[in-house]
Amino acid sequence: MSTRVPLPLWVDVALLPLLNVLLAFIIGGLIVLAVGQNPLEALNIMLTGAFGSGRGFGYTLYYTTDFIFAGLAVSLAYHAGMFNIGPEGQAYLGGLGVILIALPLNGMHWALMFPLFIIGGAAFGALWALIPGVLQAKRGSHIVITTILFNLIATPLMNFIISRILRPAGVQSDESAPIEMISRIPRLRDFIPFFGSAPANLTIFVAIGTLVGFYWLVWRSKFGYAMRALGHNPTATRYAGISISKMIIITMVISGALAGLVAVNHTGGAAEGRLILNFVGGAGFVGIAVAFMGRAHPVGVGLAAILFGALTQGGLELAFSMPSVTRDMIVTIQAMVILFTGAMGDMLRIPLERLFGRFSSAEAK
Amino acid sequence: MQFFFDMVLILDSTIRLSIPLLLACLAGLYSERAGIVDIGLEGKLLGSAFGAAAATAVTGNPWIGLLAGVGVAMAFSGIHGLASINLRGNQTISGVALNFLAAGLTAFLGQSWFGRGGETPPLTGPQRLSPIQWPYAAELGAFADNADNNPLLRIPAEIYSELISGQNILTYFAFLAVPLTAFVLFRTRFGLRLRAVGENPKALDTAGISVTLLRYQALVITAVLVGIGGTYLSIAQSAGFTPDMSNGRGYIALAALIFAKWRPWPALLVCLLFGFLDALQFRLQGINFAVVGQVPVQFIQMLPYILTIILLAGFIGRAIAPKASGIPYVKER
Amino acid sequence: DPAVIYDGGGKFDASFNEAAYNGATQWKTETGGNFGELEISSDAQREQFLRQFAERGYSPIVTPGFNFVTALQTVAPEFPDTHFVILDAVVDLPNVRSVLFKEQEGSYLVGMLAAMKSESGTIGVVPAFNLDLLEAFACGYKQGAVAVNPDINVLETYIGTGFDAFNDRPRAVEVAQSQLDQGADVVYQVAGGAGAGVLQAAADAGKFSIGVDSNQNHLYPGSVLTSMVKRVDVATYNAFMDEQNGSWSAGTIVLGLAEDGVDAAFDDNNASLITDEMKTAVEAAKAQIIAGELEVHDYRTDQACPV
Amino acid sequence: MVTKQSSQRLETVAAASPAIELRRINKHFGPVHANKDIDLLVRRGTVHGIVGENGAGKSTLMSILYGFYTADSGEILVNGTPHAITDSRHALALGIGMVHQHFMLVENFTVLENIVLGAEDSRLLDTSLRRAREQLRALAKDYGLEVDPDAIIEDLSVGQQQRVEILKALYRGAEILILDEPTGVLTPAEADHLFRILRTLRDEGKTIILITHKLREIMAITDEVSVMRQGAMVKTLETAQTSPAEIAEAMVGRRVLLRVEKDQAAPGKVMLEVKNLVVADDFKIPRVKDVSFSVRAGEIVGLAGVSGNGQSELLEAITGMRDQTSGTVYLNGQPLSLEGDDGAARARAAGLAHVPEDRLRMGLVTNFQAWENTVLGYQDKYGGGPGLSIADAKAAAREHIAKFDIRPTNAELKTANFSGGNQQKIVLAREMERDPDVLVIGQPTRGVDIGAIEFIHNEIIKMRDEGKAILLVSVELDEIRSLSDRILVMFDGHIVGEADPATADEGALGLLMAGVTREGGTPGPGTMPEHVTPVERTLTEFSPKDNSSKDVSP
Ligand SMILES: Nc1ncnc2c1ncn2[C@@H]1O[C@H](COP(=O)(O)OP(=O)(O)OP(=O)(O)O)[C@@H](O)[C@H]1O
Ligand SMILES: Nc1ncnc2c1ncn2[C@@H]1O[C@H](COP(=O)(O)OP(=O)(O)OP(=O)(O)O)[C@@H](O)[C@H]1O
Ligand SMILES: [Mg+2]
Ligand SMILES: [Mg+2]
Repeated sequence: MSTRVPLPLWVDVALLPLLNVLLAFIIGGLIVLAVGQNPLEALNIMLTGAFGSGRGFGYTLYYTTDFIFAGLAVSLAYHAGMFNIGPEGQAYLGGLGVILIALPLNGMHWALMFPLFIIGGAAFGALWALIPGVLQAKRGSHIVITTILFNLIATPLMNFIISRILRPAGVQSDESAPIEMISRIPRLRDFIPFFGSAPANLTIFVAIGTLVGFYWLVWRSKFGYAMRALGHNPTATRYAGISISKMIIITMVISGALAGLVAVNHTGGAAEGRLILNFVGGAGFVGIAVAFMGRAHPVGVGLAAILFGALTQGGLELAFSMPSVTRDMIVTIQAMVILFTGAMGDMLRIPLERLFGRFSSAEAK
Repeated sequence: MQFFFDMVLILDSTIRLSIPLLLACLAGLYSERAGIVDIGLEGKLLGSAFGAAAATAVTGNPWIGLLAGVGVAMAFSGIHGLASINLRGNQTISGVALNFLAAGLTAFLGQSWFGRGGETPPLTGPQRLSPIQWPYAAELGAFADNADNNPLLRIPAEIYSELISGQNILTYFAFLAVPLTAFVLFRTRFGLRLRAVGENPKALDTAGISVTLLRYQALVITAVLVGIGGTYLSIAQSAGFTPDMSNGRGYIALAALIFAKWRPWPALLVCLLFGFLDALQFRLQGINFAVVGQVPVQFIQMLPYILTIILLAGFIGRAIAPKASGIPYVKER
Repeated sequence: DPAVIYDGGGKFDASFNEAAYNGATQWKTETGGNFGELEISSDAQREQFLRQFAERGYSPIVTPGFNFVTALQTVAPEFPDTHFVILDAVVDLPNVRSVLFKEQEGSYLVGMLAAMKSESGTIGVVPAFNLDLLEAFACGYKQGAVAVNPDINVLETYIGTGFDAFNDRPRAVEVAQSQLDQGADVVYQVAGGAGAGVLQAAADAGKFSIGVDSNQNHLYPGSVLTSMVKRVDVATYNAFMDEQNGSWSAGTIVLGLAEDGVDAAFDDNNASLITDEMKTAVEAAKAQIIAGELEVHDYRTDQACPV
Repeated sequence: MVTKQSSQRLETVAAASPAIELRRINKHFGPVHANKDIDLLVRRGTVHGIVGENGAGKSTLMSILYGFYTADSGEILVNGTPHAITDSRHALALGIGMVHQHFMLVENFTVLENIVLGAEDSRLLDTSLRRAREQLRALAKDYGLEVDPDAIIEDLSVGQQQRVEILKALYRGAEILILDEPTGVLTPAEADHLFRILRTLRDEGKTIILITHKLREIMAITDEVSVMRQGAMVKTLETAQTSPAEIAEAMVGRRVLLRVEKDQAAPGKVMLEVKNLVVADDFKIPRVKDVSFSVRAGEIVGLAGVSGNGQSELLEAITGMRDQTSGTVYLNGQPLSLEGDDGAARARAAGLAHVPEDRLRMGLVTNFQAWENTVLGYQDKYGGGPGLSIADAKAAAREHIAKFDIRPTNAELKTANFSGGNQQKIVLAREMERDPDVLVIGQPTRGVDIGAIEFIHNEIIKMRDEGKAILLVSVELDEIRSLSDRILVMFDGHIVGEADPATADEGALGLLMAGVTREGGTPGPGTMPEHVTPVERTLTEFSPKDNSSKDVSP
C-alpha cells in the first residue's frame, strides 16, 4: 500500500496553486473555444491587457487595491471566527466618510487630505460594522444575517443621501459635488508617466502597507493573538482573561474600517474624486472570494487580489478585443479560478502526492 | 372591512414573495443540517431559474422546464459536493464560486442561445406554470366582492377565493414541503442520520454509516428544493429569465435559515415574515403618515430590514449552527 | 469606426441600451460599416472604455446614460480629435454632442391615454427605483393623467433600491400586482428589463399596461395599451451617419415630441385598445406641446412634480 | 498471591479459544510509525487489558480492529477466520463494538436516538425508537445499565454518557467489546460499577478489550494484560501472575514510584478565601450554594465530590470563568472582582493560576502551536507595547518543554498533535511556572500515563513546599487522598464535611460524598424509584444528575 507523503514546501506553495490556476484557465479556454475563438490568443490578450502596458497594469493595480481592502476585511473577521459578508455596504458607507471630510476642506492640498480620507473612510466603514458587531456581542445576533441586512440597508440609505442631500443643484447624475483636483489623491501617472491614463493612485501603497500591518496585527500583536484565540476556541479565550464581547466588537470595527478604505481609492482618488451612486460595484463581494482564496493570510490575499485585479482588467481587454467574448464569460472564468484554486485546491494534491511518494520511495530504495 | 380585504391581498402578495425564499431556505436547511454550509443558494436559484426558462422556451413544456431547473441545481450541488465532500475544500468558497458561475454562465448561455442579452424569450399561456383555481373559487370571489352580502360570510369567501385558491402548484408544493421536512427530519431514520451527520459525523462513521453518501443525499434534496425555487422565479412568478433575476434572494434565504435556527416551521414563519414586510412596504410607499408626513421612500424600503434586525436582536437570541457545519469531514485512513 | 459603450443595464436591457444597439445595428446594415461596442460592469470602466476606444481611433463614441458625464468630462479633452456623444445628459465640450430627451412629454401623452382608459380612476407607474431620470417619466405621466381627469389617483411604487432593481423581474410582477390590487387598471413601467414583469402582471390580470423606451406593444397585444418610445436608436443612428457624412456637430440636441425623439406608440397591436376619441385627444395635446402652448414640467429641473 | 478463585479463572482463560488475533499489524501516520508489527491474541470470554504510555499506539490499534483506520499491513482474525475489516459497519457485523476514548455521541440527541443511530430497524423513527426502548429496558435490567432514554446527552454526566456508549455497542449485538480508556473521566464509584457490568458481560461469554492507564483497574478486572511501548507490543502477561510494578516498568522502561511521597505541610497565612459563594449554571440553576472555605499558603486542599455536585462551577467561579450570583472571593486578603467576561485576567493579575478541568475545551487552543499556548492567559506579559514578543514566548515554551519533559520537543508543533498527556503538561507548565500565590487545579492527571502522573504529582508537592496555596479538584479519590493536606467534601452545592487524608478511610469519604452527614441527615431532593436493584442504587448514589439521592443506607 502506498503511503501519503507530505509534499515539499515549494510544491505546496508554488506548484500546486500554479497548476490550479492553469486548470481554471484550461476550462476557461474551452469556453472561449466554444464561442469559436482562439483560447491562446485570448490568454495573450488577457495577459497583455492586465500586465502588458503601463495603462493596463495601472488598471490592474486599481482593482487590486479594492480587492486587497475588501479581502482583508473578510479575512480579519474570519480570524476571530466571524463571517463578515458586509464589506460591500461598509465600503459604500466609507465613501460617505471620505466625502464628508473632503467637501468642507475642499481645496486643501492632497498631502493633508490623504490621511483625512483614510480616517473618514475607515471611520464610516467601521461604523457600519460596529452595529452588527455590538448586536453579535451583546445579543448574539448572527453576524452573517446582520451584515447581509446592513448591505441591504446601505443601498437605499446611500441612495437617499447622495441623490437627495449631496447632489449639487443642476447635476443630473447621482453623485456628490466633486473634490477639487488639488485635494484628490494623485494618480501614479503623476509620478511615473508609465502608467498612462490608469486611475491607480497612491492608495495602492496604503493597501500594501495594510497588508503588512495586517500581518503584524494578526500574528505579531497581542490583539491578534486574542483574536485568533477567539476564532478557534471562545471558552479558552475567556479562560485567557480576554473579553469576548469586546474582541467581537473591536474586530468588527477594524474589519469594517478596512472595507471602508475601498472608498479612499474611489471617492478620494483623482479618477473619481466624488461620491458616486453604487461606486463599490461588487468589490465587497469579490473580497469574500479573495479572502478565502488567500486563506486569510496577507500574502495569499495580496496574490488573490492581484489575480482578481488582473482577471478583471484582462477580461475587459478581452471583451474589447474579442466582441464575442462577453463580460459574462469573464465572470465565468473567474468562477473557474475560484473553484479550482479555492474550493478544489486539493484535487491535484493527491495525484501529486502519489507522484512524489513514488519518487521518494524510489530514492529510499 | 376594506382593511380586511386589503390585508387578504397583502397576504396573497406575501405568499408569492416568500415562496422562492422558503424553497431556498428549506433547501439550505437540508444541506446545513447535514453539515454543509451553502452560501451558493443564490447561484443555484439563478442557475435553475435559467435552466427552467430556457428549457421551457425551447420545448414549450413547463414541466420539462421544471426538470431542467432541478437538473441545473443538481449539477451545481454536484460541484459543491465534489469540492466540499470529496476534496474537503472550503465550503464557503465553493459556494461563492457557484454564485459567480451562475451569474456568468446563465447570461453567457442565454445570450448565445437566445440572443436577447441573456434573457429567454417571453413565455406565454401554457408555457408558464399557472395558478390553480379551486372549485367555486370564482363564484365565492364574486360573492365576497358584493358588498351587500353578509360580512361574516364574505370573509371566508374572500380567504378561500384569494388566498387558498389561485396559487401556483409550486406554491402548494412549497407549503407542503414544510411539514414534509419536519417529518423527514424528526420522524424518519434518514432525518436522524442527517441531523447526526451535521452535528458529529464521526459518530455516524463509527456507527458504520457513510458520511459521504449521506451528505450527497442531503445535497440532492437541497437541489430539488432550490431548483423548484428557481423554477418558480422564472416560469411561474415571471414569464421568462432575466440575468441576475435572483437578486440576492439566496442570501436572504440564508439569513432566514439562521433566523429560524435551522428548523422547518420557524423557517416558514420567517420567510412569510420577510414576504409580508416586503408586501407591506410596497403599499406604504408614497403614503402620507399622520405625524411625520411623507417619509422618503428609501426609508420605507429599509423598513423590512430594520424590523428584521430589531426582531433578531430583541427576541431571537443566539442561533447555534449545526456543530459540524462548514468543517470538512476528514478521516485518516 | 464608430463605437457604443453600454451602461449598467447591459446591451439588451430592452430599454435604452438596447435602443442604442438597434440604432447602431441599423446603421451597420444600411452602410455595411463596423462599430465597436462594450458593456461596463463597474463605474471605473466608463473612463477606461472611453479611452480604449479613443486611443484606437474610434469616432464617434456614443455613451448612453447620464452616468457617463464625469468620465466624459475627463476623457474628452484628452482626445480633441475624437467625437463623443452622450445621451440623456449635457457635457459642454467642443467635441461632445449631448442628446437629451423630453421623456416628460412622451410620458404626458401615455399618461393621458392611461387616464382615459382607466375605469377605476386609479392608475399606476412602476419605476425601477428612486432615480431622477425615472421620476421625470413618472412626473410627465402624472401630469398627463391629471390633465384628463383631475381626480385621478396615480400610484407610484418602486421595485427596489438600486440598479439591481432593473433585473428583478419577479419583484416587478409583485409591485405591479400590488397596484392592481389597489384598484389600478393601467400601469406604466419605467424599469427596463424588469419592467416586462409589469406588463406580464397586467396581462395576467386582464388589465392594461404601458411599455417604455422601445415599442413594447407586441409583447402582450390587447393588454399593452401603448408604449412611451424614446428614440435612442435614432440618436445613435444619426450620430453614426453624421460622422460618415462629415456633418457631425457638437452641442446640445434636445429631442422631444417635436423632433420625434419621444412619442406614444400606436400600431396594429394596440389599435383595438385605443378609441378615436383617445387618439384625437392625444394628437391635440401633442400639437399643443409641439407648438409650445403646453409645457410639461421636467422633474429634473427642480426635483419636484407639480401634481 | 494466587487465590483459589483466580487459579480457577486462570485455567478457564488458558482453555478459551481466541476471539481476536492480530498478526503483524503496521500503521503509519505520515512519518510516525504508530503500530509496529503488532501481534495480539485475545481469548474469548476474557477481559484483556492493554496498557502503554501516551502515544504508544493503543487507540490506533483498536481503531484498526474496529475498521475506523485501515492498517498498512497485517492480518486480523476474528474467531479464527481472517477478515479484511474495511469499515466500522464491517466490524459491527462481525460482532465487534467499540467505546471510543472520546465519545462518539451526538450531544444534542437523546440517549435513545444515539443508541439507534445507524442501527435503526425501520425507515420510520418512531418504530425504531419504540423497539429500541424495549430492548434498552431489557439491557438495563440485565446489566444494570440504567440511563434515562429520553435525556439529552449534553445534560448527562460523563459516566452516564459512557453507559450510553456501552449500550450502543450492546444494542448492536457486540460479542467483542473494546473500551478505550473508559475510566479516564469516571469517578471511582462509577468505575466500580462499570467493572461490575464488565464482569457480568464476561461471565456471559463476551470478550472485552480494555485500555487504561490505571494499574489498579488492570489488576482488578483483567485476565491478561498486554503492554505497548512506542508503537510496539512489549509483552503479554497473565494478570494474576504479575504486579503493578512489573507492568509499570514494562510500560515506561524504568522503575516507577507508584506512591506520592511528601512531608508534613506547614500552612501559613490564608491566601485564598471564599465567602458565601453562590453560583448558577448555564441554565440558571444554582450549583454552588453558599459555600465558604479558605486555603492557606503551603497547603493543598482537596475538593472531593462526585462530579456534578458543584465543584466545577465553584472552580470556574473562583477563576473568573463563570459569573457568580453572590458571595466574595478574597485573594491574599483582597476581594477579587471577577465580573464581566474578562474576570479571569483580574484573577491572574492578583496571583491566581488555574489548571482547568477540561484542557481541550478551556485550557488550550488546540489549533495553536505549542508556544502560543504557553502564553495563553499571560499574553500581555510578553512584549512591552501592543506587540507580542514571540521570541520571549518561544523561549518560555522551550523552557517548559525541557522542564516538564514534553514530547515531542518541538515548540512549533500544533497543540492538537500532542498526545493528551503532553497537552496536559503544556497547561501545567504554563500555570505552575508562573510562580502564582494560589494554584487552582482541576483533574491534573486525567488521561495521563503513569510516568507522567508521577512527575505531575511531584511538581504539585514541590509547589506546596514553596509556600503556594493549592486548591485541588479531582474525581480520583486516590489522587485527592495522596496529595491533599485537608479534604473538603462537596455534595449538592454545599461543603458537607472536612476530612483528614491521613485518617479518613475510603468508606467514610464515600459516604460524605454521597451526602450522608454525621447527623444522619441526607440533603438533596428526589426520591428513589421503587424498583431499584442494589446495582442501580450504587449507580444513583453517585450520579447526582439522576436527581435521586435519598435513602442511602450504608
Ligand atoms: N490521526 C493521526 N494522525 C497522525 N498521527 C497519529 C494520528 N493518530 C495517532 N497518531 C500517531 O500515532 C501514535 C499513536 O497514537 P495512539 O492514539 O494510538 O496512542 P495511544 O496509545 O492511544 O495514546 P493515549 O494513551 O494518549 O491514548 C501517536 O503518537 C501519534 O503520533
Ligand atoms: N492530526 C494529528 N496529527 C498527528 N498526530 C495526531 C493527530 N491527532 C492525534 N494525534 C496523536 O494521537 C495521539 C493520541 O491522540 P488522542 O487524541 O488519542 O490523545 P488523547 O486521548 O487526548 O491523549 P491521552 O490519552 O494522553 O489523554 C497523540 O500522540 C497525538 O499526538
Ligand atoms: Mg488513546
Ligand atoms: Mg489518549
